[in-house]
Amino acid sequence: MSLRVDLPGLSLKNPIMPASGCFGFGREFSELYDLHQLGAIIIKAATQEKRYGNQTPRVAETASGMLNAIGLQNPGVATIIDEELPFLQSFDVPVVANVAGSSVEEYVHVARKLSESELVHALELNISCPNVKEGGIQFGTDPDLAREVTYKVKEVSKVPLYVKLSPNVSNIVAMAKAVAEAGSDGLSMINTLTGMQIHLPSKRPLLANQTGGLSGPAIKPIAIRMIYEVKQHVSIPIIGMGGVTTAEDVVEFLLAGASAVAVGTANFQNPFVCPEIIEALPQALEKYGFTSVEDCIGKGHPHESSYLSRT
Amino acid sequence: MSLRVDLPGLSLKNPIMPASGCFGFGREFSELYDLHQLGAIIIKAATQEKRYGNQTPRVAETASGMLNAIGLQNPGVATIIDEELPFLQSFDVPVVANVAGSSVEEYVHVARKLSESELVHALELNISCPNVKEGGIQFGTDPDLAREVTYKVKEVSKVPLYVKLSPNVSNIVAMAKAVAEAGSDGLSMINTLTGMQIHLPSKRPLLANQTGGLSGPAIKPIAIRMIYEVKQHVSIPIIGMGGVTTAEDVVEFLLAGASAVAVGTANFQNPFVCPEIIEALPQALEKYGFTSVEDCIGKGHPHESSYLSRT
Amino acid sequence: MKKAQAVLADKRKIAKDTYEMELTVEEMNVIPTPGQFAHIRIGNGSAHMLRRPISIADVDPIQNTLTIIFKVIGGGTNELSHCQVGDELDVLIGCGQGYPVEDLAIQKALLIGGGIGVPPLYYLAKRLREQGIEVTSILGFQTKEHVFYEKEFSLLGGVQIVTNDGSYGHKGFVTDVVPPVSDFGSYFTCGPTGMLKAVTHQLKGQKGYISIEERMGCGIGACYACVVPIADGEGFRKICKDGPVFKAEEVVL
Amino acid sequence: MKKAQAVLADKRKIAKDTYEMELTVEEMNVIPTPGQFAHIRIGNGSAHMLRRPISIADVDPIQNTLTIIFKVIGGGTNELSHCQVGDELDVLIGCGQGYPVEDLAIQKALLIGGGIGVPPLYYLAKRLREQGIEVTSILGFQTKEHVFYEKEFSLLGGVQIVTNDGSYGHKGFVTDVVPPVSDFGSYFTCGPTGMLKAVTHQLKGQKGYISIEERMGCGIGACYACVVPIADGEGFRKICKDGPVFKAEEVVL
Ligand SMILES: Cc1cc2nc3c(=O)[nH]c(=O)nc-3n(C[C@H](O)[C@H](O)[C@H](O)COP(=O)(O)OP(=O)(O)OC[C@H]3O[C@@H](n4cnc5c(N)ncnc54)[C@H](O)[C@@H]3O)c2cc1C
Ligand SMILES: Cc1cc2nc3c(=O)[nH]c(=O)nc-3n(C[C@H](O)[C@H](O)[C@H](O)COP(=O)(O)OP(=O)(O)OC[C@H]3O[C@@H](n4cnc5c(N)ncnc54)[C@H](O)[C@@H]3O)c2cc1C
Ligand SMILES: Cc1cc2nc3c(=O)[nH]c(=O)nc-3n(C[C@H](O)[C@H](O)[C@H](O)COP(=O)(O)O)c2cc1C
Ligand SMILES: Cc1cc2nc3c(=O)[nH]c(=O)nc-3n(C[C@H](O)[C@H](O)[C@H](O)COP(=O)(O)O)c2cc1C
Ligand code: FES
Ligand code: FES
Repeated sequence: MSLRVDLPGLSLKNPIMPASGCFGFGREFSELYDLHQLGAIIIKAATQEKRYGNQTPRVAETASGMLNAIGLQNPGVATIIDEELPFLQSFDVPVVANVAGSSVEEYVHVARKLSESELVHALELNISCPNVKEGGIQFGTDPDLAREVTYKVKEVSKVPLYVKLSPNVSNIVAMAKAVAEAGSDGLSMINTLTGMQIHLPSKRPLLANQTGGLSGPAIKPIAIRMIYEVKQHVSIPIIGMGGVTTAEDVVEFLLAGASAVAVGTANFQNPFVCPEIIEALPQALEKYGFTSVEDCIGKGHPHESSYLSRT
Repeated sequence: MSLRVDLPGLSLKNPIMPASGCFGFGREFSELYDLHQLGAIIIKAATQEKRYGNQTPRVAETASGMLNAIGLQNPGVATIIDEELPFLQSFDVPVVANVAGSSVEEYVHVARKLSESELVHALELNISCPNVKEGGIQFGTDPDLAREVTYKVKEVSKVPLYVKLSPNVSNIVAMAKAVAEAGSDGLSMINTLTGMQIHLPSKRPLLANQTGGLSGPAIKPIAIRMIYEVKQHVSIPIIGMGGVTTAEDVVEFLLAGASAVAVGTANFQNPFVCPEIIEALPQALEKYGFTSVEDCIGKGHPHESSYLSRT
Repeated sequence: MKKAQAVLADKRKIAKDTYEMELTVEEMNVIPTPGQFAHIRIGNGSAHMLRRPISIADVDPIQNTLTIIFKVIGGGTNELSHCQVGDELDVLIGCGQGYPVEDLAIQKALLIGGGIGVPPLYYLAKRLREQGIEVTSILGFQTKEHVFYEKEFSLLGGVQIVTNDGSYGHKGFVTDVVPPVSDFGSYFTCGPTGMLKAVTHQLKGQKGYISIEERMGCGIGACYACVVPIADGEGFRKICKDGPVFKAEEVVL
Repeated sequence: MKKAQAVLADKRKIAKDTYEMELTVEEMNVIPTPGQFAHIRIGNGSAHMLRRPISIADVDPIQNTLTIIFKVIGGGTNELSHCQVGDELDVLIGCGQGYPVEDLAIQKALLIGGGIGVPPLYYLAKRLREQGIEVTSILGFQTKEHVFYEKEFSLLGGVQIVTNDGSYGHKGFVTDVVPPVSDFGSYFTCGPTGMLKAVTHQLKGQKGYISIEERMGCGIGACYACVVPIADGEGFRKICKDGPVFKAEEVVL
């Protein structure tokens, strides 16, 4: 059973990678298992300067999900290149760097630095972070802004680019088309949905940032729907994410049209979830009649629907 | 402890009402408990002609939620007025009629008929149903269309109008402002988020309609966030919904800014959930220091945030 | 329909992935009829928002117990199978319309069940025998390992077991062994839709009752999740309320 | 940090809403230090995506058992409290940095705990006593009904109980009874942030260790959910990895 998938810049031995922000820069998880097992690693968002992020509390649990408002805390792109990325080289796993910013210039700067470092195999352009006041989300909800930042980043990047889409939009296909036209090599979807929890005893939003990004199994149906829709209109490959916790979830994402899958929140519930999914995946694929990961991708799209309306 | 709330057209003895589509026209639940206990009843969507709706399967369970694609099945507005609404008169409970359609003309027709029937106390304008091919959702994602249909319906309606907003938008405040400007007396939010589940054995979307509306506790953080945001910009009252299952959830919605709350999916898990919530509500309000429902509404909005950014 | 707090009194694994559970229900004012289902809440939290419909496989009105038999298919039935004796279960009992056992003017009945469609037929067979009706059962399973209740059915009449892979009994489908010419007054069938279609096609013109499965929301007729079109003219039935048992010719499968 | 399959060996309700649980852990290669926490998965499904951090309240390295004491606050601790003896629990043990019991050159220690901050101090008190250090404890609770482990602490040294409503022991806050002049070498405190602020303020200049609570995501240092700014200059610490125990002057509460 071959788990191999080849994507722009990423030659993956299996389609499983930890999602950005849920795995730091890999150090902590490297103490738990050999990172070499992973298909790839997507590291925490990088910005031009170091950022402290939002005040705490930064996370809250919700029904089958969680809210986070970390606020892009990171040591800045230069320190990441100097101190974090070299550590990951030893595992011989493709590294995807998540690029964040508050302006087109910042995105371009961070992307250039990372792609020139020769320590990363691809960039994930985070135009969908709901947790910072400036930048991020508005690039992810306006197709014109998304097109522009994608185009400019693509111009300077020496490695393939995956634009990470926000689900907080009415028309995800329009966003996907815009960034595909602007030259993105692939898509990464979905980021979190903006949510809030109110802490009853204190009568105020629980998160210091008030709102946070909703992730986990709660949002899986939205992720599957968006990937399914986008797959029908855009031909660049998709890294799918949103609520993956089991190998069966991975099969569902592949059927919807994802070529690989990132696992975020589930790492918190079970820090060994990525290697456990990788181990269980061949059997899950076999159970549903697939001979490889490649064989499963997009197979949830029947050429024509057999359901006819009775209206 | 007073649970009373007065809203345009609706004098509610308590703020709890079943949500549209989850309670039919009340007949089945009337066999389980006395409907007189309820704050109000929102009935299933009405269209001009009878509709059969989508093919089955029409529902799927998801993590802490469900998908539905009923497709507005209903006997048509005339039959609803003749055969369903008279039954509800005996319970002495305000009735809210959910108005659906595929065109402005249809919305106007249905709204006029219902409001002229003198059997309903308010209309809920459903511009947010994701489960029909034409109409519904596009009115709910384009502020200009929403403004137009609200204006036209308001013109013919003899009873107050609550426009039901779709969460499948980038900017919920813009939608709320548009319908408030067009004369809506209140808002009802949120309808379902569009989602999909793929059935692995058959390798195709589980729902015959492919996509369905996601509801239940999974979406509660999104509902709370949207109500909280809208409350800061719009002054008409809000009927809140999305994942309510307990009296504490009701308190959370009231804090966020809802003046009353509708319960949908939870009726399926526990058909007695509405009377159980009503019974538990006084204690829940007391626990958090409130002396009435009115006292709690909007109290989750601190006048200024005490959290300062440390960035 | 009535909400009951049931207590799990006994649990047995009776075949591959298949469990039999005995539930004690406080007071069973109304005795469920065969073909009705219990609508069972899964867990206490909000993880599972939909109940699971499971047919009543037997009733003991003296002991106030219900028997259900179910196969672990997915998350819900898996969680149900982990309940321990003594656990409380939140169950709606007496849901839907069952087989009309009291109003049948027949001498012989043919019962045809497939997989998880077999359980309601056991309770039906018992109640038919009480009416003095002779019962013959054809029961289809995937493999030998999935077979259950052969002995129980055989105490009530003739039984023929069919397995898809032939590992036990006749190899093939239930329709392979349905008698071409009938000497039974009515047939009663429950199983996957494909099987129901084949059976009703093969027994066209005979008097028969079918029990239909569909994904349910409310289970009480309020949400329109489980509709099925009627055969004559426009219109529909709700499986959870008007069914799950219908006359064979009443609805379009 | 290590993932362990633990078995619930014993469960006792020891005060209002408060449970003591003894967990048997297969092989305890590394003995947890006082102040470290167990990061406990709630349920098997996806309802609870975040683990719950609960301090180690005692360790028996011979029997391979850990003791935890927790109060039911919300859904997660409520579900945990319903676990039955014999149930398996998925636990990460030895998380974070504890109190530096081995490297203290002191004779006397003052322990100040509030509510659910009391449990780690018990294991700390035991380990300090093993080092020959004299222990005095000030333990604050909401009311008399919430008090636990008074006797256990008293076997290790002097104990003063404080309750907010005065229903038992001294009425008021722990800071009311903290001695103004110190004869202890170091203080050790754990409890709600408000209490920690008051205690560190009152004992400013003394050597002390505080243990901080914060809502956690990963619990292993990877997600940046639980940061706290350091007192000198820029920068931060991760409570789950660099803490939860810090020198009193190290971080900004
Ligand atoms: C009237 C009726 C009587 C039934 N009687 C029995 C019985 O006696 N024994 C038995 O083993 N099974 C019976 N079933 C089928 C049983 O309800 C499903 O196997 C079960 O709901 C699967 O739940 P799950 O969580 O394990 O599977 P999942 O596939 O994870 O379930 C997800 C959702 O799909 C629904 N679902 C899945 N399969 C079916 C199905 N075949 N029919 C209806 N809903 C489904 C579930 O209710 C749930 O909402 C009956 C179904 C109906 C409609
Ligand atoms: C290092 C550390 C050690 C702890 N030791 C103990 C202990 O020994 N005994 C004990 O009773 N409690 C202890 N707590 C607090 C305990 O973790 C919370 O009371 C518990 O997580 C509440 O979970 P819940 O689901 O019942 O409450 P909910 O409020 O429903 O929890 C929802 C979410 O909030 C988080 N949360 C809520 N309150 C707290 C809190 N005070 N601190 C951190 N996270 C919180 C939960 O982890 C969860 O993610 C400790 C906390 C930390 C950080
Ligand atoms: C704590 C946390 C931090 C995150 N940080 C980032 C980030 O820095 N950049 C980014 O693109 N996405 C970030 N995400 C989003 C995830 O990468 C992922 O898109 C999302 O959580 C959905 O996947 P999941 O449901 O598997 O978690 C973060 C998510 C979480 C839960
Ligand atoms: C089965 C089902 C049918 C629904 N039908 C309608 C409808 O006809 N009209 C409408 O405005 N909303 C309809 N809704 C949406 C609900 O009224 C409600 O807005 C939504 O489900 C969120 O609330 P909940 O999470 O409590 O279910 C339906 C929801 C469900 C689950
Ligand atoms: S399941 Fe709701 S009408 Fe049948
Ligand atoms: S909880 Fe993730 S870094 Fe501390």
